Amino acid sequence: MITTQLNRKTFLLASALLAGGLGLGLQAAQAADPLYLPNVVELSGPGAVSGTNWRDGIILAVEEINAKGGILGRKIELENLDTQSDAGISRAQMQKVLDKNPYVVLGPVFSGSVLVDMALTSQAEVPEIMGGEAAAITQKGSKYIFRTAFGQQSSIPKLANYFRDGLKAKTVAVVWVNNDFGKGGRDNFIKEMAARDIKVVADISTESGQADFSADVVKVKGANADAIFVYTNEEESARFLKEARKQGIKTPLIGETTLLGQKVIDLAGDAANGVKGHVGLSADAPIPAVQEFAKKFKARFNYVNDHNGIKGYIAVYMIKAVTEKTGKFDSKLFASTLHGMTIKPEQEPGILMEATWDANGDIDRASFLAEIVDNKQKIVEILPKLNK
Amino acid sequence: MIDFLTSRGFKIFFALFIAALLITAPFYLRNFGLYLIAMWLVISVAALGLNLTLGYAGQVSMAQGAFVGIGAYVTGLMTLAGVPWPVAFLCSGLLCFVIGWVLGYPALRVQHHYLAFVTLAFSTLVFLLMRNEEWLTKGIYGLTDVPRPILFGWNTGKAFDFYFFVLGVVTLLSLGVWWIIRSPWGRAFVALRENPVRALSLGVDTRRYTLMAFAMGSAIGGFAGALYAPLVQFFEPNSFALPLSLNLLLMVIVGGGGTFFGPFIGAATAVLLPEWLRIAQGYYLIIYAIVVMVLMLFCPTGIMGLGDRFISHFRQKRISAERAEKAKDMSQQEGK
Amino acid sequence: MAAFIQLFVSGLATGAIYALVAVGFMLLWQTSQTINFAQGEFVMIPAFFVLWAIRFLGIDFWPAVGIGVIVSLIILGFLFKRMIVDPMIKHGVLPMVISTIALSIFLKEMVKDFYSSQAQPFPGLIPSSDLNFFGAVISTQNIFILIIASLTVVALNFLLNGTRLGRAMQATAQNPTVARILGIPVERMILYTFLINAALVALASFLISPIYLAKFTNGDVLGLAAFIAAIVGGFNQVRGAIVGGLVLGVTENLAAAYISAQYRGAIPLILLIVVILWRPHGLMGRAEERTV
Amino acid sequence: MMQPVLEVTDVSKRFGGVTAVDGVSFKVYEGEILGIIGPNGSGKSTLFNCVLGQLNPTQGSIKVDGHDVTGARPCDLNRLGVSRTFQLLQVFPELSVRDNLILAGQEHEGTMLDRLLGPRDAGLTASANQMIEFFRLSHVADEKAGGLSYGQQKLLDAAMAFMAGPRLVLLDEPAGGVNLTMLGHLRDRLKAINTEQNATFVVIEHNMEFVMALCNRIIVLAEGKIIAEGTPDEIRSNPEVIEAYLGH
Repeated sequence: MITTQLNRKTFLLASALLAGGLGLGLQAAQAADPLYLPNVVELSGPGAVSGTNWRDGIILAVEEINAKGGILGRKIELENLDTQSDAGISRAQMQKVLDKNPYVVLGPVFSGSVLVDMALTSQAEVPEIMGGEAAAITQKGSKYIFRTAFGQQSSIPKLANYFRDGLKAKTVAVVWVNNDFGKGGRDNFIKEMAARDIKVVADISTESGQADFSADVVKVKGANADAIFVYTNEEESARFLKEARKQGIKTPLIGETTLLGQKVIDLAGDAANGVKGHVGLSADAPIPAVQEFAKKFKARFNYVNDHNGIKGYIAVYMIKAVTEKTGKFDSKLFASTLHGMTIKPEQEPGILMEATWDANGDIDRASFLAEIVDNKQKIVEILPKLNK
Repeated sequence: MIDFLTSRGFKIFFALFIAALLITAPFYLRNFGLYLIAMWLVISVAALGLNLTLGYAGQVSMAQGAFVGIGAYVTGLMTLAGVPWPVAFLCSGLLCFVIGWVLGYPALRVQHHYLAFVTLAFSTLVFLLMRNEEWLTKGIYGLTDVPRPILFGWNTGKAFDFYFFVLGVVTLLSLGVWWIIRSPWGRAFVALRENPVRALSLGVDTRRYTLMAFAMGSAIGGFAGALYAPLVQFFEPNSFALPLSLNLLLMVIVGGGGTFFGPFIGAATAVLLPEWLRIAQGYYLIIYAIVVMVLMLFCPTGIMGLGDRFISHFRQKRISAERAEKAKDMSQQEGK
Repeated sequence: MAAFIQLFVSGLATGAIYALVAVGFMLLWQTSQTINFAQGEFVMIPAFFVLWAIRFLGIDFWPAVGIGVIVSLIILGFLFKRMIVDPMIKHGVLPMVISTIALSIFLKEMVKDFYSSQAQPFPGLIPSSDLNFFGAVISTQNIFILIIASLTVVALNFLLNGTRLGRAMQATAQNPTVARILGIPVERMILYTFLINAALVALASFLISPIYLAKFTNGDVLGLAAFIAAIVGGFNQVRGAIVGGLVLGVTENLAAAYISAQYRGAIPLILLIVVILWRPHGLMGRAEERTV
Repeated sequence: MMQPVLEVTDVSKRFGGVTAVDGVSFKVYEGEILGIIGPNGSGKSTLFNCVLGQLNPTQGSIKVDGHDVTGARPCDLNRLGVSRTFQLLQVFPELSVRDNLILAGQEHEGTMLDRLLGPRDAGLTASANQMIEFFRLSHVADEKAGGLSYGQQKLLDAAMAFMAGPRLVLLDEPAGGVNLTMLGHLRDRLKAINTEQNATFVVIEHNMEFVMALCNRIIVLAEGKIIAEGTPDEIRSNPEVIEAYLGH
């Protein structure tokens, strides 16, 4: 008799645990007042640096908005979920937050993970504002995916033009990191080079987390190209630059945000001087709003943000701007409104720079050609929006 | 109470209880919950396979993740090319069986840590092949939109249907593994683990059983991969890199190597528990690592071993209590 | 040719680091059958002890290095032995493997969560400048690493073979039971090997972090490299680990440059498999006769 | 002349420069109990391991029932009817006593596939129970072998060797570490099997009493060579044997 009672108790307890643990989602329906905003992003694993920046940018924006009373009077309730830099887990987490019927979801940053998640968000008709830069993301026809930075298909052509017009290069060496980010950039770059009749004389794959670049620099040196395109993550970029300077490479080293960022300068020191490239949005952009943001970020989190911090920050202000325009919390309306919308800093200072989203969710805004001089990123030229 | 917990009746009751929970899950869980349980089931199968190789036959393998990967890629590529899922499923298992058999050969020459490193190297090589051989595997971009099977007109595309599909296949696979463990093979595997020299002298062809332990364990890993592919519908080589193999190893040992239910429990600690402990947020891995270290310290036979120990502790206590009781009775009688 | 020398010498410098880590790894295996899967993290973390001391104690670099060494000896040597290895040793190899895998996760996550997930610059022990050497450019840091690693190994070899203490340690490694009968304090000898390992990984950490930057994931690569070096060289010989480390460092570089950049990671692994299958006792090791 | 069950011809085994076994030849006939004795390091165990396929002899040949089995693997040898016990305890501690015995018999009939798809006990429960009965292990039949007392494990070890009805059993120091009562019990069991089933034994043993009481014929090894051969009484009075034992 006692045992049966006990068993019933255990049964109830176990089912309660199971149900509660798996997020029965009953509470989501009554979340009347605060605005639930989930952020599914890389907080551990190889993507932790980018993901942490993205998250902290979001936290900063959410704190600012909440301090001023929230969006249309609703305070934002942020939930951060770790994908562990794994596409499968990211999908699971996205499914989990979608079960709570969110208004908009944020993240992730890894393109691979975005490509997995976006099927879910488009099915659920919930806008996903993310940090991935792979070209493929916006070519899949989802009506609910939005970028916070240039896709590789917009940034790489800008760079390619610079190789042809600015450097007048005939041959080029490519050093890329063999992950989805690096491979995507490299594939786009090879395509753009072919279109401009520039020969790729060395095509060198490196590993993420690689420490010793001497073999790669030796190969680049041996290739005798007119210019070198370096497309690796920040830390590897720094290591590559140090080795390149050591072995006395004089050929122009050209890259993207991941070669010219503050993080690279901090790590590579003098070796970064002379590096040039295209930056979509950087903490060093000669725009007061961006520099103001960088200062706030440093004060709040005690480290210098990279472009992912800015992406996260902007993502939240995109929600604010669109919602204030539509006047209600309607996911479908959000997506249709943001397509073709331009947000100007005059209307919404948090957007930092004027930006436009097209029908695919691609972002368009001004960008910069920069060079590192005296351990500082110096903007050489402002490249206007593509469709102005 | 303890008697009841160890009785056959309770075991059956408990099994029915779990079965009932699993069968009724879709009626009280949302998509995410179903996805998570399906993931747990699939990972459990992979761990079941490793348990056969490691837990029963005692052959250290750090390559189980690679076999899940091979299985997932075979099924992914074949079903994307229009091959029916059951065929792809069998091919996944078969290919992993063959590769596992070959991987078993080093185990005939070297043991323990050497074997661990050979399999670890193998697992990394498989990752590199998956990443670099773009013509075959689509490289780092991975496979997208892997279709969910349609079996005899039953479309398993929706989370609800797919969950039952996974539950069914996993049940069949588990029964298969159960059968192997209970067959003379299971006995031979244990003999191989506990004392290969003695086993050899009793006519056990340790060579063939070693290779079989690898091949069988790997094939089951391949089957898990064949379920993983339509479950996640997208994967890339990184999903199957070394961390997965190490995780599976942790799961088997933490759950309890060499026990049938160990892998299920181990997989639960790695797949379900992190969800329940979301409060711990980023610190989950730290807590998990500490728990594993403490568990290994006090009970290297894993959670199943802990349960056994708990039960035998109470039984012992009761027996000594009874003895004391008897002794008391006797002395009282003597006193009379 | 210059390219080849370049690759060779920088390969040697990397290899020297692998060798230091591999020697410690091997000593632990020899004296206590500990396969330390956290060895890579052991190399990663002393640099963070130093950075931590600089940041939170506000002291200068060199005193911080001193603190780093002491903390390494205590945590990675003494506590590692007392809290993980000693209680586990009776359970056999596999639980120890699992436990050290968990330890590696623990150390990584601790650094990530409580220090930083980002790579940190780490000051060089000597000022860096470059030397031209038959057309190849070698940094003084690389040369410094080679010299320090060689000196360390020579000193260690002397300790093990030329002193009473060292012979006692070797006796412990070969046969603890006999060593105990001979009156050697076996426990203390084992502790010494753990302390030596801690010192070696700390040294490797301080040598490599200025070049590779200090980051919580650094151990992933280093740990694997140390295993490979130890096995390729021969698990029962100090000089084997040295040869293994150097061979590995050079092979990696040459493979990346001349064989395949995409498969650079594969070459050392294939080397490992071939050595294990062809000469399980390693290139320099002695075969152990096994009887029933 | 009757064909010997075991015929060892001129077997030598060298480890590097050391010759452990040096040109040993002997024959064992059906129903015999042959003892091999000798001081420590005389090469008994090496000889044993050569006969059993654990080591490959450097030279010489070994025949079982006329089949050349030199260099055969222990498992194949076992299936030909040669089984053994070990000097140190060699049971499977995590298996029950009955499973230990079933294991000892299951590999002798049928194919791998039969063993996978066939019955769980490979049809051996009855004969295992018989063996359990015979060795008086019934009260612990379902317990894990690891939990048995030393003497019980020793009995189990012997029982496993007999499980498959072997032609020839090699016993490596069966009496080592066993108390007197158990020792007598063990000797009785072995004698009983010998007479009942006409089984053939080769025994390596230190315990002279035990050997003398058990064996019909004894070979004495010293420094890898046979120095004497004869009945227990002959060996007891052989001066060379006494010399070899005392000399060490």
